[in-house]
Amino acid sequence: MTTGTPLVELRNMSIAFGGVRAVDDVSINLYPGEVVGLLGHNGAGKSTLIKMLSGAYAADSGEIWINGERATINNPRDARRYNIETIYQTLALADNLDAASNLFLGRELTSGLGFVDDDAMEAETRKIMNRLNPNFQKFAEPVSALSGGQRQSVAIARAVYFDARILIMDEPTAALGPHETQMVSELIQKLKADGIGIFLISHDIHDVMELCDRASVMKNGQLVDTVDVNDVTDDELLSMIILGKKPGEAAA
Amino acid sequence: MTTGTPLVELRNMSIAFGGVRAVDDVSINLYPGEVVGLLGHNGAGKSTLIKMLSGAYAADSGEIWINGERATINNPRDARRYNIETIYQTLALADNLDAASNLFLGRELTSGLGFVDDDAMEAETRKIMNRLNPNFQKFAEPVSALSGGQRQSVAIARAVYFDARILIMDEPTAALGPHETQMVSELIQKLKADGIGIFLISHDIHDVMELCDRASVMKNGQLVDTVDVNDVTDDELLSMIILGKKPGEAAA
Amino acid sequence: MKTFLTKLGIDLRLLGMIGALVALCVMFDLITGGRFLTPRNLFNLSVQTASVAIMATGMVFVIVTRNIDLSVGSLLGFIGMAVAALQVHVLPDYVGLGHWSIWIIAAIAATMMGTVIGAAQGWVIGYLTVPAFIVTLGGLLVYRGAMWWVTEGQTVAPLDPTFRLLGGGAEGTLGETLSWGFGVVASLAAVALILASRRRKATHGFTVKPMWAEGILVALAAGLIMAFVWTMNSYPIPKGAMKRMTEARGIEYTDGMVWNHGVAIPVIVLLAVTVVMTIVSTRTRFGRYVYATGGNPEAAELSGINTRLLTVKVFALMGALTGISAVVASARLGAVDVGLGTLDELRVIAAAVIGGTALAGGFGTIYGAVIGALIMQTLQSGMASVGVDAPLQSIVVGLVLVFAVWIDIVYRRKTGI
Amino acid sequence: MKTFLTKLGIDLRLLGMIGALVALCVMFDLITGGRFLTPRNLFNLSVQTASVAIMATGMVFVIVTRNIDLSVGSLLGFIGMAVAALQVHVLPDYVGLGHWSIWIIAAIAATMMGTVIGAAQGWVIGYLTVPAFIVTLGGLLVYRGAMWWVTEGQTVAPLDPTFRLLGGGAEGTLGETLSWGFGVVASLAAVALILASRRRKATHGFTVKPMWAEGILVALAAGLIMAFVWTMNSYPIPKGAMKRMTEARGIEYTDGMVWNHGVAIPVIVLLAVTVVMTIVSTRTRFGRYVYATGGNPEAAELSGINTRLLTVKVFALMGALTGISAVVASARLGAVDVGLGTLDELRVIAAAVIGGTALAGGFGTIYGAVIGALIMQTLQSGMASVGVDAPLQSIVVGLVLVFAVWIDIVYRRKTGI
Amino acid sequence: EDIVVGVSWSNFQEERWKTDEAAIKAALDAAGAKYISADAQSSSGKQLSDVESLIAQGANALIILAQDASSVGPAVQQASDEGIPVIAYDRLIEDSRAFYLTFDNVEVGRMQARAVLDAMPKGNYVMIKGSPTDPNADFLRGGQQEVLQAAIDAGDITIVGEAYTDGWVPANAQRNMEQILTAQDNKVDAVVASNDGTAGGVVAALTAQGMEGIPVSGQDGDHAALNRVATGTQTVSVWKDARALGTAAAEAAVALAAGETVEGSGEWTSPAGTTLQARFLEPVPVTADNLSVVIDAGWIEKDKLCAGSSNAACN
Ligand SMILES: Nc1ncnc2c1ncn2[C@@H]1O[C@H](COP(=O)(O)OP(=O)(O)OP(=O)(O)O)[C@@H](O)[C@H]1O
Ligand SMILES: Nc1ncnc2c1ncn2[C@@H]1O[C@H](COP(=O)(O)OP(=O)(O)OP(=O)(O)O)[C@@H](O)[C@H]1O
Ligand SMILES: O[C@@H]1[C@@H](O)[C@H](O)OC[C@H]1O
Ligand SMILES: [Mg+2]
Ligand SMILES: [Mg+2]
Repeated sequence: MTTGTPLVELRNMSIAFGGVRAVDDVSINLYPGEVVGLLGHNGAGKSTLIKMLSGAYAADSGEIWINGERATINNPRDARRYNIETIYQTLALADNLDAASNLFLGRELTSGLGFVDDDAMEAETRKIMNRLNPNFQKFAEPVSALSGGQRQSVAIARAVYFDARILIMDEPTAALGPHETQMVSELIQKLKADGIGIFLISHDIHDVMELCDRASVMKNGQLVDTVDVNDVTDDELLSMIILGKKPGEAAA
Repeated sequence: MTTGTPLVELRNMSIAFGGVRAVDDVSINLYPGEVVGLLGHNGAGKSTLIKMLSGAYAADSGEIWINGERATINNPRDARRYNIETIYQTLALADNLDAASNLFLGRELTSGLGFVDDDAMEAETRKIMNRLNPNFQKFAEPVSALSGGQRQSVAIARAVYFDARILIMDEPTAALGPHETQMVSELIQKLKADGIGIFLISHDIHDVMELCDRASVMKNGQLVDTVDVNDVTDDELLSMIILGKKPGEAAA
Repeated sequence: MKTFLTKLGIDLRLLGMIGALVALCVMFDLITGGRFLTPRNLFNLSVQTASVAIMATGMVFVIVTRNIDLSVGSLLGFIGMAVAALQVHVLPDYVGLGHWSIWIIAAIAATMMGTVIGAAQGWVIGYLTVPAFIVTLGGLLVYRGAMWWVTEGQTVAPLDPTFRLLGGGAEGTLGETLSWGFGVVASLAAVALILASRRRKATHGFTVKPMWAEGILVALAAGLIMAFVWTMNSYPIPKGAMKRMTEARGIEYTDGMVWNHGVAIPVIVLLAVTVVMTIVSTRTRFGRYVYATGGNPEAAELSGINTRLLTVKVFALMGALTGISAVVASARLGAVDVGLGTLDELRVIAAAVIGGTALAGGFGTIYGAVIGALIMQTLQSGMASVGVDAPLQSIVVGLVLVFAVWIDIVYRRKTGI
Repeated sequence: MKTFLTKLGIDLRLLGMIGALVALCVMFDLITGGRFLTPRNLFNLSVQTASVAIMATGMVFVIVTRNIDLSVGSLLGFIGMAVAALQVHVLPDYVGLGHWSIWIIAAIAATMMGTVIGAAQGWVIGYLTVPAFIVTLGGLLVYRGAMWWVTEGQTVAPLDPTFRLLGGGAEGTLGETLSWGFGVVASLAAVALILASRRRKATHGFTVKPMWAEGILVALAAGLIMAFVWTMNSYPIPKGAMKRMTEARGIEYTDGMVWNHGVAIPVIVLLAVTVVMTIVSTRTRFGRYVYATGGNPEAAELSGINTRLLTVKVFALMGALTGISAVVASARLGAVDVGLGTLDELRVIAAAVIGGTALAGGFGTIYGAVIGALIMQTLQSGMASVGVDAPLQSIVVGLVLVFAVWIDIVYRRKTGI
Repeated sequence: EDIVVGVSWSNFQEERWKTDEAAIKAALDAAGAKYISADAQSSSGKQLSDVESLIAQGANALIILAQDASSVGPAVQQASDEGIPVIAYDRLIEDSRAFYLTFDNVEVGRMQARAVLDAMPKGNYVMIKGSPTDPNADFLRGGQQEVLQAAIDAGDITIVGEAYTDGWVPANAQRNMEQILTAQDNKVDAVVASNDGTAGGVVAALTAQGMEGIPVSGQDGDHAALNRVATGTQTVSVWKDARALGTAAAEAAVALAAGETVEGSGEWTSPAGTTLQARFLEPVPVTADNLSVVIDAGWIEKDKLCAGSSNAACN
């Protein structure tokens, strides 16, 4: 699977905030139909790294290659052009709008005359949410009135509905209940089968071992290593995260 | 352990938002030195229930009893008077202030003349954070510059530092890394040993089985049941959450 | 009662504001011994409100996107002066004095000027990221100064006679017949819209209101429109103006002759702007993005919305509406002096805020702003009719303003909206 | 360079704003051929800035808590008028004309009035939850109207002679000797503060700045203070005033005699207010809660902060400062007319915003607001001295205002603050 | 060394000030003096700062259009401390050190009322006053009352409506007039408006009711107003030839700066009891009967004045 032209290559990415290097010379790649897990302690730089791919941050240095071509991603609009969809850790919802408006934000369904078609969007939203979170019923309320998990469901639905080719999921199940989490796992399997490449940031080693093909571990902004999940045990992965040492290396 | 006067009794609590009953006639209690888990699907009403105890919402009906006495909690200040501390799911941090200011918000350390003593607070914060999240170094920045997990660490530190007698934790480890999560688990054990009563909202059945004495499950605003964790299996708990049926009952 | 209204699908918030407005009107009517709720005064009120209300609809977008525009009053003055000079000092030399095209050229010029200047301000705000408060405060100073230079402070008058019709007055109305026609068309349109929405909902299998509720709604909408037209058509044109008008049309004036005003042209303009802006705000992508950006600018940007460009568009729209208001305001006065538009920025912002637009961004409705403008104007005109002196007027207006908004807040809390 | 400054522990943001201010001054000095950066003009500038700057420090808190106060200009006028009437029409009947206590009673009354009225506004905003914009817009109307009623529009003059010293002028200064004394005391205080902070940090085992950096800082602080005093002490009192003053003190005036102005009393008031407000904002719980509430009102409330009461306090403080400004402004004019304070609300808000206070709340500094006020005043006074035609002046002020803020933004982005 | 004359304007809101300014400039040019100026934007506080700046810039004489008669005192004080003469331009300054050069405002008020009373000796009157923050508004109103008092006492005329006009803004005058007309059911026979701007608003309100042509007063000789006088929609504009006042002020400034005295001046005591040197110019009420005055004086071009008019002076 990890042969041929990668779908995404991040080469030597770096970014600093006020002098502190949040991401420091990190290179990772992603193949079609692959799920790559991103792990690391809190503040390791995982979210910052993928925000450079999603266009939320502009990298200080480094290159992004997509399908073997150099890509320029300066803002989220650029990323969308490359069919990159992102579930942000902060969810990035417009609190004053309802679920349907958020789901279709930036690519509303329109009627023949070019007017926004709220009814069609609500109908679609009902269908999608039903697959993701059957308990969800709050279609008319602004999302500020939703529970933490309900909000996360909306954010997930938004990213997966639009034929992404590259999907970035930053702790997508952090606020989800066990049943909802299960449904997202199934969803990931399905998307993977469809040939979509997925970066999955997660703190749950179980999930990562189960869902991912490879796992990249970061520590203090740097990449510790990328490993095939079949080559490591849970505990090896855990010690990579905590101690920052590659499997087989002596403890730092 | 669950005998004598409960530390907290929530009796027949109800609250509705715009006609929808988010919490519907729920009664639960908590004894000193006990950890009660609160479980349920997304939007079940867990956060809303405990917000009535922490003073964030005023209940539509129901009574709160603390140490066998009727308590009136109309706002967070009232809750603080009863030594109730809360880690909110939304964290509730002032984004523009640094970690120390957030940690001590509402009960700043002051110098002899009554002036806020930032140096003393920073020194204390360094000590506390070191125990909770050793990687944490961002003491001078506003918390808006922190990663998701770092923010959660600050919120946890704030609740546990001030001699709570009743501690409410709403998905405290959702954004934490495996190591940080471990440290919080140890912290809970320690607080429990100190005789503090803890409500722990979590989606992680493992954690609940490990840390809690009893577990209350909610579904669609109502209490399904409260069980002793020793009396149920993981799967029984899971089916209570998903199907809303009490163990031994036939599926709904 | 509440459930009945909910069934009807009527916005309770709207009801509250209309309630406040009606209460004010009734109060003034009682104090003035029935002089306030007369067709004549309601006609005046509708015309007096137009200019501020037109701008207030644009200010809703500005404020929803977490900005502010302090320059509208000055800009109105500047555009008004420039367009006045255009039609009085420039155009007659080219097309001839009193040419029919003057008013059109002038109105288009005003709207264009507003759009361009507004867009420029929006660019500085969106792309150079200078706070809107500073940019538009700068604008306030610049345009007020620039206005002076157009004619070196001279009042420009009289404006083109056709242009002046845009400001209302005895001649500047649709007249009786056209007003009735307007009422019928508007009613039919309202009914069509209600039914179309019902049909759309039904196609998606959503539950729709019961037929009787729909019926009441339709009756209400059409009834209100026709009642308004009827009121405007009950205000007879005074004798002096009749003589002037009959003469102009070559009709002989006889003593028993009665013509009525009908709906004033600036009010038609306002209604058109309100309808268009409501559609823009609720049924277009642009409008959706305005609210999304106001609710969470970061999320909007991350969703692929170009929030900088959006800022430019919002201010350009505000500018265009200011241009239209400049036409209405200057046409109404028939002259432009350097004081035109002074303090209008406060009135416009106040109208939007009274109408429920939150300065923190994200919330606000077009109809709210229009009603807000009506409330402000009712207060001012009402006080003037009661006949108290200006200083006392401003005290009462200030107090009633706060009181009215407070009542609205209490009402909303009680009904849980 | 940047690291050097960082080592010194100097706020780069502050430096940027001072840079903008200095650039403006130098520009005007070049244009006027050296007439701008004279002790005389700097003295004038310092006095002219006082009233708006005093209020701007309070406006920082108001805006930081996501509110706005449009009423300060009117309130200043109303308080000014009431206190003027008090000292001219009322007090002389009780304590006698020209009694020494008049100025004290008047100044206290002004501050009290401001506090009470501000608190009342704050109560409506905090507890009745009416938006600050509406409440203070109402206040603007009410106080301006009320001001008229105090004396039915009549200007009150002349004010008590001692009271007038609070407004500056040849007599209203500390005089040379006292100014030097003030400079020395202030310098010592600054040095003491710097060292105390160093000691405190050391106790907690934090790394402190190198000793040389601390030395430079101390020298800089003391140097700036003394340079300011020296400048004010280089502005000789004009002949006419000398004659009047010598006569009043029973000294004989001879031709070669030279006295200098020294620091003006309103400037001392401003400095005192700035120091106190800076301490309040950075070193008290109240100040901390103001920023917390601005950053996240919900989080503040959940942290046990009584945000409603806080709103009352913030507006009471704003009112008190408006009262103090009313004293300074009316004392400077020696008379109060019904126009006093008109549009000051805009100047005050602009000063805060230029100084970096975000209208969205949560961010803002006291020193920023004071420098913002200085920038505004420099612009205005500068324009009046360069000989641009009056109507053109407001255009240039508007443009330079936007430009200056933009430069500041670019600077901040470049330095990454 | 060149003489520098600093002029502090209270605002530029009324049309006339630009004429005043042009006249001052021209006269100073002729005398070889330099003109510098500032606009106080209707704030007495800013005016004081402006004067300070003008002095700092080296003005040898000051011409001040006071925003307020008393609040400008400290400015006069500073000027006199520096030995700089001050001319109180158009509006009074309550300070004996100032030189007062004006048209008498109370007299203007009298002239307005007189012209209206002549045209409509009996009936219902409306008084549209100036800005409540401009003391001149009350001076004018006082003069108007003097003239009307007798007729009021005799029961010939009744004042049925009275309103201040915020900021002298015509749009405000229009709204107030509309409300008064509504309240009186159009039973209004004459309007005493305090200046030409407010008169413009009044006439717009009257026109909407077809009542244009009833007597309306004004002042300043604004071009639009003179045209209204010519076409019959305004009765009088009390013309204060701003050019004469401006020229006189410039000449006086140069003379005073050189330590000379001003021709034609005398001692005068204000209502408040301040005695100062003063010179008064004669205002001229311009009505349909003497329109040629303004043409002859070159104040306005004939075609501008006469647009749409059949007045005798236009033929
Ligand atoms: N906007 C910002 N400004 C300044 N520092 C930032 C900013 N965003 C992130 N950082 C810092 O960069 C580092 C990496 O943050 P990031 O959010 O990428 O961590 P993470 O690996 O996603 O952690 P978590 O597991 O807690 O989500 C952190 O130390 C954080 O404080
Ligand atoms: N402020 C509010 N306004 C309206 N509805 C609300 C509000 N807060 C919560 N709700 C609704 O109440 C219900 C319960 O929400 P709550 O946040 O308590 O769920 P939860 O059990 O904590 O879920 P999660 O596991 O996702 O955090 C949800 O349906 C939610 O939409
Ligand atoms: O000439 C008038 C002037 O005297 C007054 O003060 O302000 C208005 C002007 O029209
Ligand atoms: Mg992260
Ligand atoms: Mg929850």
